[in-house]
This record gives sequence, structure tokens and C-alpha cells, in this order.
Amino acid sequence: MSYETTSGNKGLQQAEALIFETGHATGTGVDLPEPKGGAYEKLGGLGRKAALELPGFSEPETVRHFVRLSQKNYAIDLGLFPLGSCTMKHNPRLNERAARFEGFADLHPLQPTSTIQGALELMDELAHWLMELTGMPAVALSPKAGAHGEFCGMLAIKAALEARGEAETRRRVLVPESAHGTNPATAVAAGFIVDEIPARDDGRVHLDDVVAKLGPDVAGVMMTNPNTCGLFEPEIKRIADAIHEAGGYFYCDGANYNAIVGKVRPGDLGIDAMHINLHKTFSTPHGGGGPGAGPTVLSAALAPFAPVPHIVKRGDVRELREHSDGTQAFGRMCAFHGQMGMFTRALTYMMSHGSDGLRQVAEDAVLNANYLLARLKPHFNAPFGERPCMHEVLLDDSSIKPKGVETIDMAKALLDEGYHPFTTYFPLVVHGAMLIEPTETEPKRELDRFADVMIALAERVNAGEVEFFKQAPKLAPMRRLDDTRAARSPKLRWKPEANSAAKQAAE
Amino acid sequence: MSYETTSGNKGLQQAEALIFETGHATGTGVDLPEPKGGAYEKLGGLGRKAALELPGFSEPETVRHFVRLSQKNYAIDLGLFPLGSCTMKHNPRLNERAARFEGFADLHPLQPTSTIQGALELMDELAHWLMELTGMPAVALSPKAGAHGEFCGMLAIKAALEARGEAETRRRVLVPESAHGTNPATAVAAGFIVDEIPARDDGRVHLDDVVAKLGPDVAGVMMTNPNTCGLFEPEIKRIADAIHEAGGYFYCDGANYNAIVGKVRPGDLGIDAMHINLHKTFSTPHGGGGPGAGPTVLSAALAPFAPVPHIVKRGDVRELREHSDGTQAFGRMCAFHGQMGMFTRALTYMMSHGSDGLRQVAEDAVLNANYLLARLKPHFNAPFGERPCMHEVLLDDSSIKPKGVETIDMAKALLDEGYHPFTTYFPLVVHGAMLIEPTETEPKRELDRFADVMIALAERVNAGEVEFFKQAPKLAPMRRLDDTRAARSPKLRWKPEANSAAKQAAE
Amino acid sequence: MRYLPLTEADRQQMLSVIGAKHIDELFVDVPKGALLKDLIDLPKAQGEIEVHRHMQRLAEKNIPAGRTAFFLGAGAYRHHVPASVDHLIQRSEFLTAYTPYQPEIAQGTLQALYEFQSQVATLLDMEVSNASMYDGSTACAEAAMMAARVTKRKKIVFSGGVHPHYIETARTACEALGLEIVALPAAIDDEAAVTGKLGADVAAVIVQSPNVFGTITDLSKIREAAHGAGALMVATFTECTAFGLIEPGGSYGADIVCGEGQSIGNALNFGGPYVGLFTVKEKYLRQMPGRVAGETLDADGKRGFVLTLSTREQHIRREKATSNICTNSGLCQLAWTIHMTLLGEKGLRQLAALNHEKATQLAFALGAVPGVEVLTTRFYNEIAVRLPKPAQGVVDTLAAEGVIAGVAMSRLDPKAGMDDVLITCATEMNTHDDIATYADALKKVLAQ
Amino acid sequence: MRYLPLTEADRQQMLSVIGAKHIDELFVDVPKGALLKDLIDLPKAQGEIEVHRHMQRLAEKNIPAGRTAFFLGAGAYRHHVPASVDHLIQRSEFLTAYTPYQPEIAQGTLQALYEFQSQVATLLDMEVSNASMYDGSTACAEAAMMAARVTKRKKIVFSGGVHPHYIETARTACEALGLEIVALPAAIDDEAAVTGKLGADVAAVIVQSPNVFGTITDLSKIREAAHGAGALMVATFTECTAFGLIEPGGSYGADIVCGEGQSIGNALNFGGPYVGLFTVKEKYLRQMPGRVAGETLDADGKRGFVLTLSTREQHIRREKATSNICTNSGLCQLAWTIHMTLLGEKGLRQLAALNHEKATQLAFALGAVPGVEVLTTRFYNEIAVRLPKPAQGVVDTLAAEGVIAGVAMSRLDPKAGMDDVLITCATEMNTHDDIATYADALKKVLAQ
Ligand SMILES: Cc1ncc(COP(=O)(O)O)c(C=O)c1O
Ligand SMILES: Cc1ncc(COP(=O)(O)O)c(C=O)c1O
Repeated sequence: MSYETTSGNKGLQQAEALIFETGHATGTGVDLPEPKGGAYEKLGGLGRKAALELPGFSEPETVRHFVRLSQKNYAIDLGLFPLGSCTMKHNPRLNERAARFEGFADLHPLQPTSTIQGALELMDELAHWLMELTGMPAVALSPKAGAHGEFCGMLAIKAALEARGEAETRRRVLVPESAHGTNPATAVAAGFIVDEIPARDDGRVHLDDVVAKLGPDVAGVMMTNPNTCGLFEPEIKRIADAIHEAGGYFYCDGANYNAIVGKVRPGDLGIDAMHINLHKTFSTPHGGGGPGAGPTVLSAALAPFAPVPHIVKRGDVRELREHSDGTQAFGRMCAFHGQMGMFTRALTYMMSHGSDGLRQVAEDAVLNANYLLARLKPHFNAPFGERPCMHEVLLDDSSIKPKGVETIDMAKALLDEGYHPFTTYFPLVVHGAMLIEPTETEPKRELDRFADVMIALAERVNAGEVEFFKQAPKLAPMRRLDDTRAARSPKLRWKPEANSAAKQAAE
Repeated sequence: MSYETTSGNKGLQQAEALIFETGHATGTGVDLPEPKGGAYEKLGGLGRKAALELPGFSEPETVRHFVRLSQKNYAIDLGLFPLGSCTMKHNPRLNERAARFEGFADLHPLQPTSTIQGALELMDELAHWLMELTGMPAVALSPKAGAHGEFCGMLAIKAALEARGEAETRRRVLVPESAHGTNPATAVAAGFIVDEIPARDDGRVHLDDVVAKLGPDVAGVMMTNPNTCGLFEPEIKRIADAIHEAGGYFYCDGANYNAIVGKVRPGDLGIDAMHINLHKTFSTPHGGGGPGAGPTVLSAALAPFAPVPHIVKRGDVRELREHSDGTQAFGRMCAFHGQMGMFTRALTYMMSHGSDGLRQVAEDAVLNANYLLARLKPHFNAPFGERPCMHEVLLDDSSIKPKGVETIDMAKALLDEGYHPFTTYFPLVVHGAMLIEPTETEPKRELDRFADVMIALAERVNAGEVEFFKQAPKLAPMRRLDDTRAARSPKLRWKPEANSAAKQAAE
Repeated sequence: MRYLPLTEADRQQMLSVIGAKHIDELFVDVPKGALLKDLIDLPKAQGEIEVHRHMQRLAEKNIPAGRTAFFLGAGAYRHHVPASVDHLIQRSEFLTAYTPYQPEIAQGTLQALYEFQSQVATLLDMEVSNASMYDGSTACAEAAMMAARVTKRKKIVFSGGVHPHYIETARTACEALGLEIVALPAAIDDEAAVTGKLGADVAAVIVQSPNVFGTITDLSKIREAAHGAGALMVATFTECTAFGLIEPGGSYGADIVCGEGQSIGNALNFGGPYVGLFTVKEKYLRQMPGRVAGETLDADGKRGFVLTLSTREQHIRREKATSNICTNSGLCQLAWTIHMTLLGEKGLRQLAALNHEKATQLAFALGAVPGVEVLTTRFYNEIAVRLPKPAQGVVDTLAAEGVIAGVAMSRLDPKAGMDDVLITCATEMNTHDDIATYADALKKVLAQ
Repeated sequence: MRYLPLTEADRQQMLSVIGAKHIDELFVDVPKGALLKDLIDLPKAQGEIEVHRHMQRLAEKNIPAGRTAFFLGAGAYRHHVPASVDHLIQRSEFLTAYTPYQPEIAQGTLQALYEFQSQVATLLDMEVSNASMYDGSTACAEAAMMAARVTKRKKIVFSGGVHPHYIETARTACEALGLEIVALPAAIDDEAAVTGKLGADVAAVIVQSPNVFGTITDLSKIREAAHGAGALMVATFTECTAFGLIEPGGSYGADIVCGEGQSIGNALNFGGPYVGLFTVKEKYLRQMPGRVAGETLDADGKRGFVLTLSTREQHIRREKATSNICTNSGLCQLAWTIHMTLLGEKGLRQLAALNHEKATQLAFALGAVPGVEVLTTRFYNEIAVRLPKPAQGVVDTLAAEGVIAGVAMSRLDPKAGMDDVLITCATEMNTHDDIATYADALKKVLAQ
């Protein structure tokens, strides 16, 4: 059925070159008045000299370019996106609308506070929801994503230690081996030393392992709950107590909060700080890699150290405290007040669900994952499949690898079946991990179809169809891409000299 | 490369059943308060008894369903859409935004006029632009599409004849054989009798042919200019004069106005009425079949008979005249004031282009068509290709048909190449017509690629690859669909009893 | 110009390929003198910033419904359209596609059409639906003409409850064809008058339920009378959400059921674009106007959809077509289908019940205003009330107070002799406070 | 609940497949007592109508920039973003995709990233760009940390023209790592002070041009001084449209050029989300933070794009990563790329020239107000002026008059000793009338 077309298109799949290959410096999709010229120029002779060589397109060409590109993407709106640890749930369109209200979108962060009372009220409302849901007394809204929230939490811990005069002595942070890469990276960025808690066979962090590492040089622990294996940490409360007893703090990575929202309050587990990825649990769109938002809830012990800005209410009027002088705030996370555009979406989401709907979110997320676990367990190895999972199903390739098919091959075969695969090879503690997170916004029939596909693929493995997998994907917009080649001699931008070569490749 | 997947998807192309096959009566994507029950019921016992059996979907499922469906469509935003007579030009996004301003979208047509002054002003502005551009003294805005505009124009002619006491005697309307189907259908709907002007070899309407048919029973002529062969009617002015002299009126089908906007004023050609498809020349989106808008400009002779509503200006205040009593208005075209949502878009478009930009529109549309004509003429038969065309290139299949490939096959082969084909088999006066309208919003490189594809296909014809064409499309979402089967025993809706059969077919 | 991709260099190069020196050589066929040398006297091109500003200025000279206490219906209804509807219809693949003439690359539009037809037929309890008409009023006019074709008779009787604009629209169209329109006097409860009027020359009787005064009618007797006289019964409507709560025309055996679909999926838009719904009994299929999508198979035996039965249509049948309609209400129809998919039976029933609840509250509140008489006794979400003053003046006075109270019957039909009748409606958008504000304001105005 | 597709029947059936009786059996690992029995004390689920109303009410408690005469910049700029940008970024395939971890089905995102990197590097005259940071301030902090890694030194010198919030953001991050921040006193013209301060312990000198007072600086001398001392020069910026008119840091030989990209493609959004631009010299590539897309081939030899050089990143390198950043500014970066594609060189140059023109008009108008001194002599679209009164009070008074005049330097840095300095800017959005309104209002306020 396949042949080379003259156009390079294949039916509806449109070939599309780089804008640098088809655009030109005189093309433009905006109409602006011609500048009147240099009469009033105040540039002090520092005007740009050389040509910029930025290609421009008329609006029709621009729209077409990006619409064509978009169709080369998979997305939640096309189907199940079971990427574990990423909580790819439906993004309600009301949220998009609310974020675009003129009264939010066309507001400058430094406007006089008399003109931004609604924005401050919204931030307070969001804070209220986050604090009530987590059972925590404070929240820093400004972190710009999960990793930034981790940084915020660890800096709050550092400031608390400093206030106690122990910042210099307590520098060790315990991080389970199964942690997401951002955890150790953050701990180091905050000036701590990472001490790994080795993985255990049951995928949990054991109290004993933590206790064994406690000492007067320990600043705290960074744990993920539910953890990256998709399991609730049964000993979490006791671990928290032990840490506190030893004079440390408990940072919880809240990336997996979706599994427990409305069911369990992190504040009841002894947590001192936890970031919440609004782009996961509270469904602000992932946008192909961001933006996110990582508000970080804080315990009473850490609350005083929350970074500026703070919202201060005087009677009915809200003001901003923007400087840390005279406060215990540890500093500032970014130039302004955080990801307002995500706050509007997240609050819209929360209010839409309400306390009842959010609880149902957690229950359905967990139910969907356990349903997939039940259907897939007979066909794949589920390393911790004996007990219920939370919102994620963790499988590995140990049952298929001996037959020549690895996690990556299974993933690429899913592309042909019209799915985005699971998260591959994470967490690192499970070899050939396949981490499947369906989320609560999937109907049962989509889960069933996905399970059918997974099972059919397992049967192909059993039938010895190794080449089938190695050749995959065959139906996706591209065949398997060569990562090694990309990294070996990096080509990270279009360059005029590479022009003709690139053009040839595109054709 | 092709194999049957378990999911039914093929890479990014998602299989999707009917909502009736996957939805259910308890599913819903809206949250409304539960009604309090019948305490205050005032239905007089006429409440709905049986179940409705309308399937419902949650928002995630709904979004996914329609996003999946959408990807089975071709669209201007994906590529050249050279459907002759349809003027598939780029739809600017600013226009979409303007149409959604609360002050336009959330306005009821029967609000007190004190609350809709801006809407009336907008309609007046649009009318001003249309009258100035066409050089006509009046315009009826309410017609809802081109055909409705034709109806409006023909009813105005009828009313004018009535006013002269000649409605009973003058019933014959001359319509060239090459006319669009709406023309004869409209004439009949307006109570006239159609008299066809036979086609001529040069694709033009000849003055002699018209004159030969004139007589005291002639109400008028309905001509298209530029005509459906993509040609300007050179004798149009003289034909108009002849019609007028014979006591008839000149209706012009303005579907092809894009070729001459800003270059020629229909009012200078002796036209009495002409509809303007705002969804063609003024780029309101076609939306997969509508909505359109067909404002109809009228000559001084017909202006008094324009249908209600009329906007009446008293000082600075605009009022609506909504009833024809006491006026010469021939009646009312529809319940309200016409396609306001299209008016906002069209005015936005006109103001963006301005008088200079609109003239450029016509020039570029004509230039693009003639460029394609120049490139394709050596490879296809262009029946009227000796002279320049207007905004459309008319080819036919006379050079390829002897080799076994017809217009339809050429069209289907284009689907595989990633194009929407030209208009096929229209106008009827040219056998195997291929009517190509590139529009002005195509860059040269897209024209060149399309020409390359057409030429490559012509070469395949010459190489005798008939089966290649008969098998096309192979890369589109579906293979060739069976029209005859559809018409033989029409299945026009999902029915519960047909449920399981349909489900099987879907899988 | 931001929408025109050709550069001057492109133009020159293309002209030279064509073999022309100047663009005007391509306009040779234009009669001497008619080719304009100068620009037309209109403003020149403007940037997005300026045009945006201009349109916004115009928009802000209006008072949007949502900024008032709003109770106006009478053919267009203010409902909530979920945000996802507008998001989806703006997808390039829907927004910028043409009529699905090439079905292999238009299955998105075609399947959605087939779903629309199935939903509409189900909602109206009819056998067949077309793919949409311009709006309710033109659908109703088409129904009148179709009835004349089917029965080969020339008289159309309009019941006294049909929206006056619908009657005028049909009159304009039908009289051109030489059909006779008999419009019965406007009546809050219009059933009785109709059944008496049907002779053997009647092609169709056209009734509306809920009618323009909000009254809902048991159409059984009218159906019997119509069929008894050999005429068709056409049931029309302006508020399609009603059929989540009351029986539609199809359930009473109507031959054609048609009307306005705007309430579902479509904003008020100052009157358009809207979407006409049009359904018929299967036996009249070949006389139905407009496009229709049908199921078929492709060359691989896969199910797909195409536009079908086009031999009824103008592009094939020309002067013998069932209608001249070509472009219809595509995107509005898609919005309808999406919104209806979101509603489903459950949501639609809730929505309808809520509308009715609000309207009963409204009737109660207005009925309690001294001097006001609620005229409509069986209703869905709209009622007529008699005021102690001419209704038009009251509406105008209330508008200045931020209350859009409805429409005076005298505005819809000055000759109805119902100057004191106000048509007013409530939907799910009205809050309790809105209703109280309205009743209070009305009380004040009437007391003046 | 409209976002949750499972029905009660589904839930029961699924539980029985799982072999559980009650959902709470799946939560067995939660410590006793921590599993909530009751709902948390927050409002229950609400429909779209109610939530929409609530959010709208909050929005309308603000005064949007566009409803005022608006002259505020200082890190975020009000520009016109063409309507097509927002349309395109809302495409499902962009909006609801994740980071492109599966490149075969993410070429849309990846090619757009590659185009972004190419555009950014071209604009800033640098060799390599990453795929975006959170915003300008965090990008600047990352640059400071990167410079410390590259030079293995611990002192970061901030010039007196860097936005105080950028310095605070970097201070917070750097001090945690044990780096020392030296912030030179705020200065309208900050060049001279920097060049003197650079010892052999300095990792980087960070300069901003246009600086927070709007001053544009020839960075050659600073580059010479920095490189002479073995330090890197980091050039940061808050207004990226400037480089359509003035030389960017790359042209002066900066080692890292980074800053805020919001001006292109992104609305003000009350401070976020924005998009940080980050570019480096190729030789420092392996120390660069953040993701990057690169070109490669697929199994059929076709060109495609992948995320690459991930051994720098936290998910591979963990505690040795160049940064902890994971989620970045995807969609804002896409908006930037789309807007930049619409602009092209021609549009960008026009836009920049227009901004400069408006700013010169503003400087002229304010300079004519008695008591006002324009402090910035070389500028792009922003200037600092000295007022005869504390600036904060003037700003507040003007806000009540519908003029957002800018920001008082004392708000950005209360300790700068510049209470009488106002930072004010003009863009293509300001009309002549706006400027006149502002100058008149200022005159009145100062006269009081
Ligand atoms: C477990 C975990 N922690 C932290 C993060 C980092 O969050 P972000 O990407 O929002 O910075 C992620 C994101 O994937 C994660 O899955
Ligand atoms: C020449 C011509 N006339 C009339 C029409 C009818 O216009 P509309 O579809 O807007 O009713 C068309 C539409 O395709 C056309 O091409």
C-alpha cells in the first residue's frame, strides 16, 4: 500500500520542511506601520548591524506549518496516554477559557495592588484549597514546576536548619534509590549531600533502612508517596516520626498526589513539605513539556521560611509582601508571583470537582490502575503485583526479554497500535520497567482495548515474532529514530551553511 | 508496511465508532442540578413518556471522539484546497476572535434597540463596504448563503415586475447552461420558468444568444461573472444593456467575485442584483458545509423592494424596521437579521485588507490561477486555455481519458498525494471538467508542488499506469467509497436494531 | 499584507512564466472603462491591533445578554454551551473544511453528520433527518413548500401559535411559488381554531409546540384533522431543548417536524448563524430538501459515510430540485452534535427539567406582580403575560434598568391586537436573584 | 461528574474483576486513621455555569492593563500577540501532549523545538540554545550556577542594572550552593562600575541590556574585563523584542545569553507562565541546563528530531545533573516560535522600531512635564525618570485615574535609595492619546 509520493505527503500526513528552509527574511504575518526612521533614535549607536536572517511567514503559511506539525503528535485528546508518573489526564476546556479572561490574562504582575484584588483573591482561594486538601498550614505558590517546588521545599528546610544553627552540620539528605531524578538533583542544588536508601524487593522504603541512616548530620529525607513504583508507603508515618525525632525534616515528592487526593491528607502523615504538580493532579495541560506549576505546601515548622511574595490581608484588602527583609522568608523563587495562568486553571478544576469529585478522582485513578493490573498480570511480570497498586501499574520485561523483546520494543509496537506507551525504564530500580498510569479520565472501554492490545502483543512475543517488534514502529509518522547519532555530533539548530544538505534530507 | 492492528488504529490514525455504539443514556458531560421534581410541573400532562436513548459522553470522551474524527478530514489549514467555485482561502484567526466578543456573540436579535447600537452600526459598516466595493446603492444583508441570496435577488426582481404590473407576463428567466445548479433551482423556487442559454465553444455567453431569446415575457437573466469556466464575460455590459432594453433585470451570481474584488465594480457592468458569498470572497470559514452568508447588493431599480429588516438611522440612533407593511419590501428572508456571526468576520477581513489589500486579493488570485494554467497547460487539455483565465483554471480529461484515466481517478490519486482535488465534473458544459481554484492565499512554492504532482500524475497516465489510478486512494483514511450502495438502500441514521451489525462493521 | 504570501519577486517571476508583463494583461476581458484604475474609496489595510480595537469598540456599544437580567426568547434562547464545544468546532479540520465532496478525506465531517442525523431523528421521534437547514424559519418555509409538492395542493394553514417571523418567512417563499398562506389569528392556545379550518385543498397545517406564547399542545387532534383532510401535519418549534421534557411532533404522528436548533450548541449571535433541524417520515424522503449523509462501504469493505440521495438536490436536479439550498449550517450543526453528545439523555432531561423549573418560578413571580396576568397555562420555559400597559414601552423602560424582560407581541406582529402581551422566558442561566430583580423592576414600572 | 467517565456499574464490575468488594480495599497500605472517612471541608462539585461565574467574578475584580493607559514593563511587557498564535497553541496535539519522550509520535513538538532553538540562537547571535527555562529570572540564576561550574569559582558579580528580582532569585539559588553574590549598587548607567570589580575569583559578571532602567549598553568593555579576569560574561535581558533593533549579548561575545521571552507570543498573565531563553557558546554545551532537541535520522534514513544530550539532565545524571529542571515552558516556547515565525526578520524589525518610536515619544512627553527628569539617555522601549515626589505614591495616585504609569524603583528594591525613580515603558500598544493622557495626568498629580 505504500509508495513514494511526489509531494512527500502520504494521504493526510503532510510532509513539512523547517521554516528556515521555506521562509525568508521578507516574509511576515504581521502588519505594522513602517517606522518613521531614525529622526528620534536614542540607541546611542548600538543598533543592530547585521541582518537577522529570521525567516517569516504570512499567516496562512504559519497556520499551515504548525497545523501540519501538530498532526505528527500524539496527545491525550487522541487516546490513552498511560505515561507513568506523568498523570496525563483530560484537560477540561473550561479551564482554558477561564485562564484567558481578560481580567487574568491581561494583568501585569507589578500593577498597583488596588488593580489586582481579584488576582490576589484567586491566589488565596487556591492556597486555601491546597492547604485544606493536604492538611497543611501553609503553601508557597511561586514555584514554577515540580522540580522548582522541590527546590523550594528543600530551601525551606535549609532555612529552618539555619534558624536552628544547624545548617552547616546537617547536610545529608536521604533519598530512596527509586526516586525521580529531580530529587537527588534538587538536593544537591540546595547544597545538600545525597545519601541513597537502597531499593528493597517489595518496592517500599523500610523504616529500618531509614533509621539505620539517621544521625545528627541528617537534614531530612526526600520520599515520594505514593512512590515511583506506584505503591503507597505503608511505613510513611513512622518514617516521618523517626526523621523528626532525629531532628530532620520530611520532604515528600507529591508528583503522585493524584492517587490520594481527597482520600489522604499528607499533613496527617507527618510531611513537612510537598510540592504539588498542578499540571498533574490538577490537570493544567502539559503542553508538550510545560509550563507547569509546583506550589509547595509546608508544615508549621517550615511555614515561616516560605519565600516571598506573600499575600497579606488587611481587612478586605490584599497586599503583597515582596521583600524578605524583616521576615524569615528564605528568599525568592522567581521574578514574580508564580504561574498565574496555571492557578486559574487549577482552581477552575478544583471547584468543578469539589471535595466529592476530587475524592472520586483518586478512587477512579486507583481503580483504573488496579483493573489494568488485574487484566495484565496473567500476561506480564508485575514485580509488586501481589498487593493492590495505587494509580500506576508497574510491569517489567522479565517475562518477555528472554524471548528477545524488551521494554523499548514493546513501547515501539504500541506506537503502531495508536498508543503512547507507558513510561519506559523508570523507576530505575526495576529492570525493564513499564510504568502504566491510566488516570481516572479513561472510560472502561478504553482500558479494555488497551489491555487487549497489550495481551495481543504478549502473544506475539510468545509466538516468537521478534522481528515484528524490532521493526516497530511501521505505521507511525516516523520509523525508529537514532538517539545515538543525535548525541554523537549534536546538530541543535539550523545553520545557513547546512542549508542545502538539510533541504535535500527534507525532500 | 500495513497490517491489521488489534486496536484498529494505524499509528496516529485512530479508529472511532459511532457515539451510538459506545455511548449510553446515563453518560453525560454536563453537571446540572438534579431537578426538584414535579411539584410545580406545568406541562399539562404532555411530558415525554418513552426513553430518549440519546447516548451521552463525559467531556474527555466527547473531546476525544471529535478530535479523532477531525483528523480524518482534509482542510485548508492542512494544504492547498483547490476546489473550483468554492474559494477555499485562508480563514484569518482574528476574525474568529472578533466574532466571539461577548458584545456580539451574547446578543439576542430581539433585544431592545437601545442595547444593540453597536451591532446595527456594524451591519451598516458592512453594508457600506459591500456597496462601495460593488458600486451598488443597496444591499440586503439577511440572506443566509449564496443560494438564499439568489432567492432574495430573484424575489426583488419579481417584486419590481409586480410593481410594474408585469409579474404575470414576465416569467421567463434566461440561465446559461454552464450555471451552477442553484441558479435554475432558485429561479424555479421564485416562480419563474428557466430558459437555458446553450453553451458555446469558447466558454462565454454571447450577446447574440441572449438577444435571440429576449421578449416581452422575459423577466431577466441569471449569469455568473466571472463565469463557472473561470472566465470573465467580455460581453456582460452589452448583455446587461440588452436585457434592460427588453424590460428585464440582470441577476449576477457573485460566487466568483473574489477574482475581481477591488478591480471591477459589478455596478459598472449593469447588474441589478448580485449575492456575495461572504464565506468565499470574504473568507468566513466553510465549516465543513456552512454556515455561509449571502448579502445581496441591489441596483436602484430593485433597492425599494429589499426585504425587511431594514436599519433606519434617526440622528445618531439606529432603529430596525421589521415589518414590510407600508414599504415596498417584498417580505422577509428569515426570522432575524441574517448571519451576524459572519458579518463580524467579514468586516474584520475587509478592514484588515483595506481597499488596497482587497484589490491585491483579486490580482493574486488571478495570478496564481494563471501561473498554474501556464504550468499545467503542456500536460493537460485546457479547453479555454488560449486566453488568460480569472481565478480558476479549467482543465478536462480529454487528453487522459483515451488512456483509461478519468477526472475522478485523477482526483482520487490526488488524495494519496495529500491534496484535496479540484472540483470534478463541473461546470457540466465541459466533459470531465477539473476546475482548479488556488486562491490568493497560496504561496508560490505550494503551487509549484501541486503542479509537480499533477505533472507526475500525467506522466503516470502516459506510462499506462491505469491500475494505479483505479486503486487510488490507498494512503487516505479510507479507500474509495461506494456511492451507489449508499443511494440504493439509504441508511441515514443509526437504529437500535441495526446496532450489532453496525458494531461489527466498525470493528 | 499578512494574509497574502506572494512577494513582489514571486509576482514578477510568475508573470514572466505566464508570459505577461503586467497583471492587468490577465484582466483583458473586462470591458474598457470597467477596470478600475484607482483604489476604491475605502480605508486602506490595517493591522491586527487597529482592527481588533475597532471591532471591540463596536462590540462594547452593545449590552450583552449576560450583563442583564435576561428573559428574552421568542425564537432564540440563551443557554450555556460547554466550553469544549467551541474548542472542538474551532479545530482546523472542521472549521476550514468544505462540504464533504471527497468522502475519503472527509470522514470526520461525514460521521459527525450521520451522528447528527441520528440524534435529531431520535430527539424528534422521526424516521429521517437531513444534514441541516439555515435556521428554523427557513426550515419551516421549506416544509411548507415540500408539503405542497407531496400533496400537490396549494394552501398552507398556519396555526395561530406559530412565530410570526416564521409565518412571514414562509409567506415570502410560498407566495412566490403561487401557494396560498392562511395564517389563523394569533392565539395563546391555538389548538381549537386549527382543527376546524382544514378543507380538501389544504396541503399542510403548520403548528408550533411549544408555540410562540410558550403553550405546549397535544397535537393528536390536529394530526387527525390534517390527515382526515388529506393534508400533512408539519410540527415546528423554536426551542429544541423542550423535547427533553415534552413529547415532540414525531410522537404525535407529524409528517414533517422541523425547527430551530440554536438552543443546543450555539450562542445567540444576534440572530445567526443558527441551525435548522428538518425531519420527515421515511416515505417522503425523496421530497426532502437539503443534504443527507448515508452509510456505505469502501473498496476494502470498511464502513464509511458519504453524501447521498443527491438526485434531489440542485447540483444534480437543477430546476427540478427539492430546494435550492447548497451551503447549509455545517459548523452550527457540528456544535449541536457535540453539545448533544455532552448532554446525552441524562443531561438533556436535566437541562429541560431545570428550564421548566425556572419558568414555573418566573410565572409564579410575575403572576404575583399586581396587574400582571399569566396567560400561558401549559408551558415549557416560555410564557405570555398580559400587562396593564402596552408591553413595548414596559420592555424599553425595563431595558434601561438592566432587565431584558422579553419581547412585546406587538413587535413580532403589530397587527395581532395583542399590544399588552409580553412573551418572556427563563432558562438554566437565570438565577433566583435574576427573577426577583425582574419581578421587582416590573412592579415598579407598572406602578409608575 | 462531567470529567469522570466511569459509571457506578463500571466501578462495580471492575472491582469484581480485581477481586475487591470496596474501593478502600485498594487503599490498604494507607496507615490506619490516615484514610479519610469524610469529605474534606471544601465546596462540593459545581457545574460549568457556576464555576464560570465564580471565575468571571474574580477576573472582574481586577483592572486589566488594556482598560488603562498602560506604561508598565520592568520584566514583563504588553505586546500584541496575533490571534493565530493562541489558536495554534490550543490545538489538542500541542496542548495535551507530554514532553516528547517518544519521538516517532512527537515530531510536531520536536520540530517546533528545533525551530525555536534555531530562532533563539539567531536572535541572540549565539551558537546553541536550549529548549527553554521557566522564565528569565530562573534562567539567569541557572546561568550564574553554570558559570560557577564552568569556572570552578564561587563569586558572581551582578551589575547595577540587573532587575532586582533577578538578582534576588539568583541569590536565593546560588547562596544555597555556597556561591557568593556581589550585587553592585543600582545605577542607571551601570557599565563603568562593573569593569573595575573583577578579580580572579569571579566566576561571572552578569549584565543586563537593556537594563532595568532601560539603558542599553555596549558590552565590549565588560566582556574584555570579564574574560581578562578569567570570568564568563553572562548577558541577560527582560525584553527580547529589543534585539530586533539593538545588538544582542551574543554580538558582544557573551558566553551565556539568557533572559525573558514573554514579550513574544505570551500574554502578561500576571507574571506567569513565561518562557526563559537560554543560549551558550558551543564549548559550554555540556554544562548547559535544560532539555535540547537535536537532528537525527530514522530507520528509513529520514530526517527527524529527538531530545538529546540527556546525560546532562537529572533523569540520567541525577545528583550530577547540570540542573534539576524537568518540566519547562513547552507551550509558551511554542507560542514564542509561532509568533516569531509570523514576525520574521521584517516584522520583528518593524515591531522593535515601533517600540522605540513610542518610547522616544514617551520620553519626550514626560520630559516636558515640569519637575520630571528623564534619566535614561540610550534606551529601547523603557526609561527611568526622576520625579519630584516619591514614585510609589505617584504610581498609586495615577492608577486611580486609569493610568498605570510604571513601577517605582522602590518597589523593586526598597534599599536602592531611588525612591524618586519611576521605571516606565511604551510599546506598540500605546497610542498617541495614551501618552498624552499619561503626561497630562502626571502633570496634574505633580502639581498637587
Ligand atoms: C516523581 C516525580 N517527581 C518530580 C517530577 C518533576 O516535576 P516537574 O516536571 O513538574 O518539574 C516528576 C515529573 O515527571 C515526577 O514524575
Ligand atoms: C457559482 C455558484 N453559485 C452559487 C453557489 C451557491 O452558494 P451557497 O453554497 O453559498 O448557497 C455556489 C456555491 O458553491 C457557486 O459555486
